[in-house]
Amino acid sequence: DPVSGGKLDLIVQPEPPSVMIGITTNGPALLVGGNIYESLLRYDENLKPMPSLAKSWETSEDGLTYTFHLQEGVKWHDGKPMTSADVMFSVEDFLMKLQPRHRNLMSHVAKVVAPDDNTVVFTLKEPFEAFIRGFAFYTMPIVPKHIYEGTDYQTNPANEKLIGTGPYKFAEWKRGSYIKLVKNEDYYLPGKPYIDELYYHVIPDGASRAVAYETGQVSVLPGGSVENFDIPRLSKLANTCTTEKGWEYFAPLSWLWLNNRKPPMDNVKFRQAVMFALDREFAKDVLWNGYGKVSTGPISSKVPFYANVGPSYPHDPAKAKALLKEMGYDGKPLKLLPLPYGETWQRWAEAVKQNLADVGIPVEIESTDVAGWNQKTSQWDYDIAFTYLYQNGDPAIGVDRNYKSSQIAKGNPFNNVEGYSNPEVDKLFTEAAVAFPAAKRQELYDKVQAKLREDVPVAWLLELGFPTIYNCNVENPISTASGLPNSLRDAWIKK
Amino acid sequence: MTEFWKRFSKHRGAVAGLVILFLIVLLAVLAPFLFPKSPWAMVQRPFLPPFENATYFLGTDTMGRDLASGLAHGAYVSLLVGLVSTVVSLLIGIPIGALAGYFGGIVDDVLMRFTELFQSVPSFALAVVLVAIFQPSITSIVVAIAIVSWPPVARLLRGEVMSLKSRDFVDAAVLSGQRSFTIIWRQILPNTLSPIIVLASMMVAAAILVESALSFMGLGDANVMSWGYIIGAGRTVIRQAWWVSFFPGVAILLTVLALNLVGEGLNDALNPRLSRKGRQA
Amino acid sequence: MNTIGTGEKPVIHPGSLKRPEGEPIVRIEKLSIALPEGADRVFAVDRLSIDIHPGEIVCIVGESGSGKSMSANALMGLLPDLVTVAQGRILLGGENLLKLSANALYDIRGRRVAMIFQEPMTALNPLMKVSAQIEEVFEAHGLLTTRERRQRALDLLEEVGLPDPQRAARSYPFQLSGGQRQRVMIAMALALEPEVLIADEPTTALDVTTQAQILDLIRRLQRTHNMAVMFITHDFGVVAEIADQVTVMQHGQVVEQGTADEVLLSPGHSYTRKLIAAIPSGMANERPAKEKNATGPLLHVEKLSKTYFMGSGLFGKQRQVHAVKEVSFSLERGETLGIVGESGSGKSSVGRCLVRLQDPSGGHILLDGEDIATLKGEALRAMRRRIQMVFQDPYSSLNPREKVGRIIASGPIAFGEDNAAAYKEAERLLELVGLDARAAERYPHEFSGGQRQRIGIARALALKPEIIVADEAVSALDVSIQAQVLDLLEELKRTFNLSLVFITHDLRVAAKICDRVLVMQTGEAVEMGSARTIFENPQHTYTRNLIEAIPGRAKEARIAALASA
Amino acid sequence: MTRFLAGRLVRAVFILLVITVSNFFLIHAAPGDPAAVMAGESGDADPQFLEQLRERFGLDKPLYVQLGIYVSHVVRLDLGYSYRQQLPVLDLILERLPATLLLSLSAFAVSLGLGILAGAMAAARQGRLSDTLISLFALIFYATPLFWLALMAVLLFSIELGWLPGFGYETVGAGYAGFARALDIAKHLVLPAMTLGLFFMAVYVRMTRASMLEVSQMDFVKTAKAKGLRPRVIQRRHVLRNALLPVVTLAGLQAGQLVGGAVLIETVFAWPGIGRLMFEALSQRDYNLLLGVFVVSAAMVLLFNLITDVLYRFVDPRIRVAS
Ligand SMILES: Nc1ncnc2c1ncn2[C@@H]1O[C@H](COP(=O)(O)OP(=O)(O)OP(=O)(O)O)[C@@H](O)[C@H]1O
Ligand SMILES: Nc1ncnc2c1ncn2[C@@H]1O[C@H](COP(=O)(O)OP(=O)(O)OP(=O)(O)O)[C@@H](O)[C@H]1O
Ligand SMILES: [Mg+2]
Ligand SMILES: [Mg+2]
Ligand code: NI
Repeated sequence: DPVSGGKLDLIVQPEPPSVMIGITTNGPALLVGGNIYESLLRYDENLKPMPSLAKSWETSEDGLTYTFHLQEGVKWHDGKPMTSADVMFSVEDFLMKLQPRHRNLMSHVAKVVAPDDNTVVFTLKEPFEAFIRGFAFYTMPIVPKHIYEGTDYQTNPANEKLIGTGPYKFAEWKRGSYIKLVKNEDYYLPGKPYIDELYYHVIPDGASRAVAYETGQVSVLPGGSVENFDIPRLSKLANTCTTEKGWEYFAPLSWLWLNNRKPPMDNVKFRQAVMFALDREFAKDVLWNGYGKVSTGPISSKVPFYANVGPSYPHDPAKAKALLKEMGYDGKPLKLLPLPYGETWQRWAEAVKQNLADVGIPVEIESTDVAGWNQKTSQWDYDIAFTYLYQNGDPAIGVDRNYKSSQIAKGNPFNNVEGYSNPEVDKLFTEAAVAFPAAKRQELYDKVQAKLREDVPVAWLLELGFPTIYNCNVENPISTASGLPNSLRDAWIKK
Repeated sequence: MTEFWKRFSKHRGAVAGLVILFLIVLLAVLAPFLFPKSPWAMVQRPFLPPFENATYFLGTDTMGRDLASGLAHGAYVSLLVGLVSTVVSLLIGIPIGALAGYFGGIVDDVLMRFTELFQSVPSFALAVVLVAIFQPSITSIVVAIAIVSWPPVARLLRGEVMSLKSRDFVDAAVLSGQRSFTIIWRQILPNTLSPIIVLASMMVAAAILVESALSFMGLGDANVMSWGYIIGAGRTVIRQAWWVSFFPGVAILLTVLALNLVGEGLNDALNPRLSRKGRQA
Repeated sequence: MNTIGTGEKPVIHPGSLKRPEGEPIVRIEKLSIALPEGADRVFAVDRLSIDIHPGEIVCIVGESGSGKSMSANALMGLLPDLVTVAQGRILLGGENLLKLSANALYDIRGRRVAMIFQEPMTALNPLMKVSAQIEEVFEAHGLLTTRERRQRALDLLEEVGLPDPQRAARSYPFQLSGGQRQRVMIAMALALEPEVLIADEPTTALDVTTQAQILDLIRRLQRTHNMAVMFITHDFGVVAEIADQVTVMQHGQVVEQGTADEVLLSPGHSYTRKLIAAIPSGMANERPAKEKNATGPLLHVEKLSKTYFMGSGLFGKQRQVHAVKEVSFSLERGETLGIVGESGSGKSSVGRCLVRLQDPSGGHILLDGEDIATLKGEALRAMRRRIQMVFQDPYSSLNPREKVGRIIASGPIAFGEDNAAAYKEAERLLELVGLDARAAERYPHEFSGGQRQRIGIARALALKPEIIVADEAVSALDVSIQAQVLDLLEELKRTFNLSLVFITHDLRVAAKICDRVLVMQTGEAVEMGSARTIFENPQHTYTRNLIEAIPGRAKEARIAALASA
Repeated sequence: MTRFLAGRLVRAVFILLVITVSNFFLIHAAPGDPAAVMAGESGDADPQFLEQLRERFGLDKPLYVQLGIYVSHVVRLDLGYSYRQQLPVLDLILERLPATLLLSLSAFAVSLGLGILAGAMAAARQGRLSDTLISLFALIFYATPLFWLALMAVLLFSIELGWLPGFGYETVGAGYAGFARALDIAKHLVLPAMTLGLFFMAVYVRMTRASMLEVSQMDFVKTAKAKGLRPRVIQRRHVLRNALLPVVTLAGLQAGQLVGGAVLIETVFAWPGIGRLMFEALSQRDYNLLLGVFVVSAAMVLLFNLITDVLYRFVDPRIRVAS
């Protein structure tokens, strides 16, 4: 049975600029901030909604009205009660100003009302089946109205002394060293959370992070915090548990952007040749140590509406060469932009370079740092570039943005950066998003997946697996599709 | 010259250093013949331990690339980085130091303040920033190393030139109607050769180390195989495959050691303590 | 340098064998000191035998490199690394020093045998106060308390005649002048009243007046403390001044030994004779006065001043040194003008202003009526070929990295002559100064000091100047070589009808070659006249002091008389 | 002395100003800006979001206006606000500075102390085996890439032997205070300081050795021998003291460099110092923070140079009296 007490040491990597997840939504910020802020719902590993700040909810038959009933007795960390007013403020004001993802979601919403302190009702313009998956802790964190209303949200001092409703309260941040959270004694679920203190250690070097785990200074290594090469060794250590769970909502999918605007990437045969040239099994087995899965197409197999339809691309250099010959590729050298996220990605770029060289595509790796990568990709200044994106629980939220021609816009790397433009795909995606009910959506998504797999606007690589490594004394560290970030409220430490 | 060699060869360490250096240069030059395949080619299973497979006797790295091939091709790049960056920093440092030392006064003041400017920023930090800003490539790495390592050259040269300037043979050259630049070029610079050579040998060594450190910080050029790259890449797997970072580590160690020994030998050979010093003012 | 002895037997005068009283305190027997491999000869010192009795000053003379210092070092047990004693004995009061343990040697050094070195500038630790350095001697031998040591140090400084002992004790070496430092060295050597004092050219680096004082001091102290002194010098004047016994060395071997009178007055060995003959007489020859040029003097210097500014920088205090104060003189065509004076009197400053290596602070330098004191740029460069300079130090005045031919030819080349012609001319000049034409292909370090000085002269001649300024051009050379170079200058002067400005602190040299002499003291010209009048009838007291300070003048007169007989 | 100090101060201020301006342009020459980085990290962005960020960071203004604003702040000793961390740059730096100073000064002490000791020993035993061994060991520490050495040290002392913590500044959450805390920090300090120190030690070993050998050829050493002093005393009092002058000069240059130059060690040992802060600021294009770190570390370099000069005057009477 769960017992209370103890302290838990984790890694946060890299150190986030802030953990106010209403403003800063990068991975490390979520890992910490997800314990402080909550949204209306959580999702299980099949992306089924579960209660969070909302105790229960109903959807109308026509798929237009969503009614949420809030938990009772929820208090902010400063003791003030949390009510539907806070939800209204967050949804209509705070997040609208600060979160592009939220703005996107709200474009489907006609109005939001709060009939009483414990109820919030969303009315949509048209049916949008994905809507129910838009209430994750980081897409719609609920922030306190009484703290933020009428202030400059960005510079509000509360961004440093965080006030949320979550199971843990912010205690201390020693920059460069650690962030400390403590148990929220007034949490609305009696008995929870179990652990007294959480320490998120900042250790910039991957090898040192592994050492930290080995020496017991840290007992949880969240996914991605050690180099993949270390995982087999660490997972063999005594009393060590490993799980790949907790990434279902994010469903990170990696691919190579092929700049469709430029020759030879504008030629579908070339793009197909690239797919055949890539040895993705090798990447999975050697670089990712068997974690993850070779991707079949634009939608991750963890995400609803995934379907294995259309042409597939096994490693086949001969076919690649034949395609290149067929299209008359001139052997012009191309630039490859790796993702500057550490050794594994670096190695992967080298492997891809080698794969392409093997079929006669000379490639030069263009090293850069995170800022450079952002600059180059968002300005479309690349030939081939690595990336990976979260799919955020639904193709309508996290997938179509990468392929619709309306999403071609210079300036940010989370849209149709490859410059793929196909009216047929546009239409299918647009219809699929608002089709109702789910079966209808599935049909449309099947079609679009087949079409995209034929067209290969980008070269899909792997559905990434980021195993979490932890001391087996830690029970239940992962309880949702978002894993450690959302949250440690159910975790406890065996005595 | 023969006397020089005699004295140099007395220094046993220096001779050993020279031999090691020669072998490394040979390895670098012969790399394309010894290992015709690209060092990036994935040729065997990953993490093949050394001395198990005769063809890949040093084993393979994380991706099954031949370590021996990497070392040989890396020798070329590492030496190149060391040499070119040293030459470039000499090209910056020598004129600045020589002009400052020779002309003195305002010229000296201006040039030395300029030098101080570069010395006031921690050099490795500056190198990191430069490489990040100009984006990692072998050129930017060489340039960055050169930019952070010229100030000591300038300072050394300024001191040497100032002391040489007061020597009578420089006065004699002035009297014989030679112009300032001729004097600097013909009378002064040749006499600063020995301290420069000694310093340069150390700088080559330092540059190789800085390149490897930059690689470690993720600022290496991913298109060229250098020792720094291998060691940086191997470091993350040091627990599983010690050999990946061990062999390039040893290679760097040997090279730097050799360069230092040669530098020391040069120092001894060029500043003979045995020979009686001429009376000097 | 020269070819080794002609097989001539060493001359041992009876005076070196019949010594007055009892046992010698130091007896060196057949001492040979081996040099490391690759040195210029096998033995630095070859079968040297010397006795030194208490109360006796034994001088060792010989040209540079003859092994004088090595002998002294051996006696101290301080031979350089790699240099070893090959055979022989060194007895101190009957005890063989070569057989002693290191510890026993430490006890002897400073206590029974003390030493003074040539270079007062570098022989003291720059970071320690003078007093502490003297106190150390007592400390080294575990004598006295700290307080007593301090007192003794003061007493010693007083004894060696430092003007303000209290201040000197608190000073760092760099705050003292050369003469003062040498006195500190002597104080240190005398601290424990050693039985034997070794003085290795203790006055060579000092100017005449200071030299005279130091010699005086050593002799006085030697008498009062009844010390045995081994005195090393290459200056026969000094020998004449203080020696009881003399040992002449050449190439590590003794060539002559005897009492001072025996060696100086009746030298038996040709080498000794050569050394003695080379001593400038100190008597100025009468020279015909140069006829005055109708167009006025070649060079006319008017109220020349030079002030140095030091310790400047944005915020530092400025210090001024008035090195030359309103000096005026003129120089006729074909005339030699000597400039003499003690160290620091401004001689070099005048010379450097004349050739415009320095900018004068005031006054005019008229060359054929044109003021060259303020010339700049190309005009200055064009003037340079008319006035050239020969430098003091034959080692530092030649670029070690240039071949001799290039060194000489670079002047003409700089003035536009074509390379081949310039090199041809250089070879001719080399022959003219008595070197082989093939010397052009060699580097300076392959030549001896005298030869290098010839190269320097050839360089100065290359531009066919009208005036040559020679700043201490022979001071660094051994006497025998000095004479050769002086002769060469004299001859060239005549051949080319050159005018010469000859700067020296050695009055005997000045007397030998100058037509007229200018005497300088602290930047001012105190006296000027024909060489003869200056030496025989000096007007200014300063000039008189200078002449008086020339060591061994009395004896020298006799030697000179004998030599000319 | 006051004049000297005032002169140096004026010069330092001038240099700092030039550094500020030139680094400003240098940093802005880098591709990308903090807004793009933050957008990139958030995993989602639209033009409005980027616009907001740029406006907030003042990046929408022309570059020269930004420079003017920055310089006018710096002269008032205000290093500005970190775009990213939403905290004053000065606070961020001051928070990290003690750790850096602690690390670099102890490394400095280790390198200088051991370096001089070993160098003096080698010089005294010139040509013998111990001389060769000392020189060789020093060289090996110097020639081994620092990060490699660091990891080896961690593997040995913290994983295999378990003697010392492998990273971090102190034991997090242990709640130590007072002496216990100091001891805890000291334990954490050992590995990074030693690694860094041993690397720099080589330079001092060589320099001390060479300088001692040179000084021991000097005349005054012969004088000291002639006094009958024992070799040990000569080495210590006469040779070493004089030989240390060039070492002091170099040490001064290096002490300053260490402050911002320990990026590698701080990264490997997770030491919360400003070297790492700089690197992070760099990769996040946190302009103000990066510039701030530069200004502060340049100030440190200048400060240490000044200290050396003062020290040098103290050690060498010739310079002291001359001014
Ligand atoms: N440290 C040394 N190592 C090797 N050879 C030396 C060393 N010092 C001197 N010599 C050689 O020993 C010989 C004698 O030198 P020494 O110093 O005794 O001459 P010196 O008569 O004192 O000359 P000087 O008048 O120039 O002082 C010379 O041939 C010289 O080259
Ligand atoms: N470059 C200089 N800067 C400052 N002071 C100088 C400089 N050169 C010479 N002096 C000073 O000027 C004075 C005259 O020096 P100068 O060299 O002309 O004397 P000198 O008669 O040639 O002496 P010596 O016989 O020692 O060569 C001395 O007090 C000297 O210290
Ligand atoms: Mg001598
Ligand atoms: Mg002079
Ligand atoms: Ni000779």
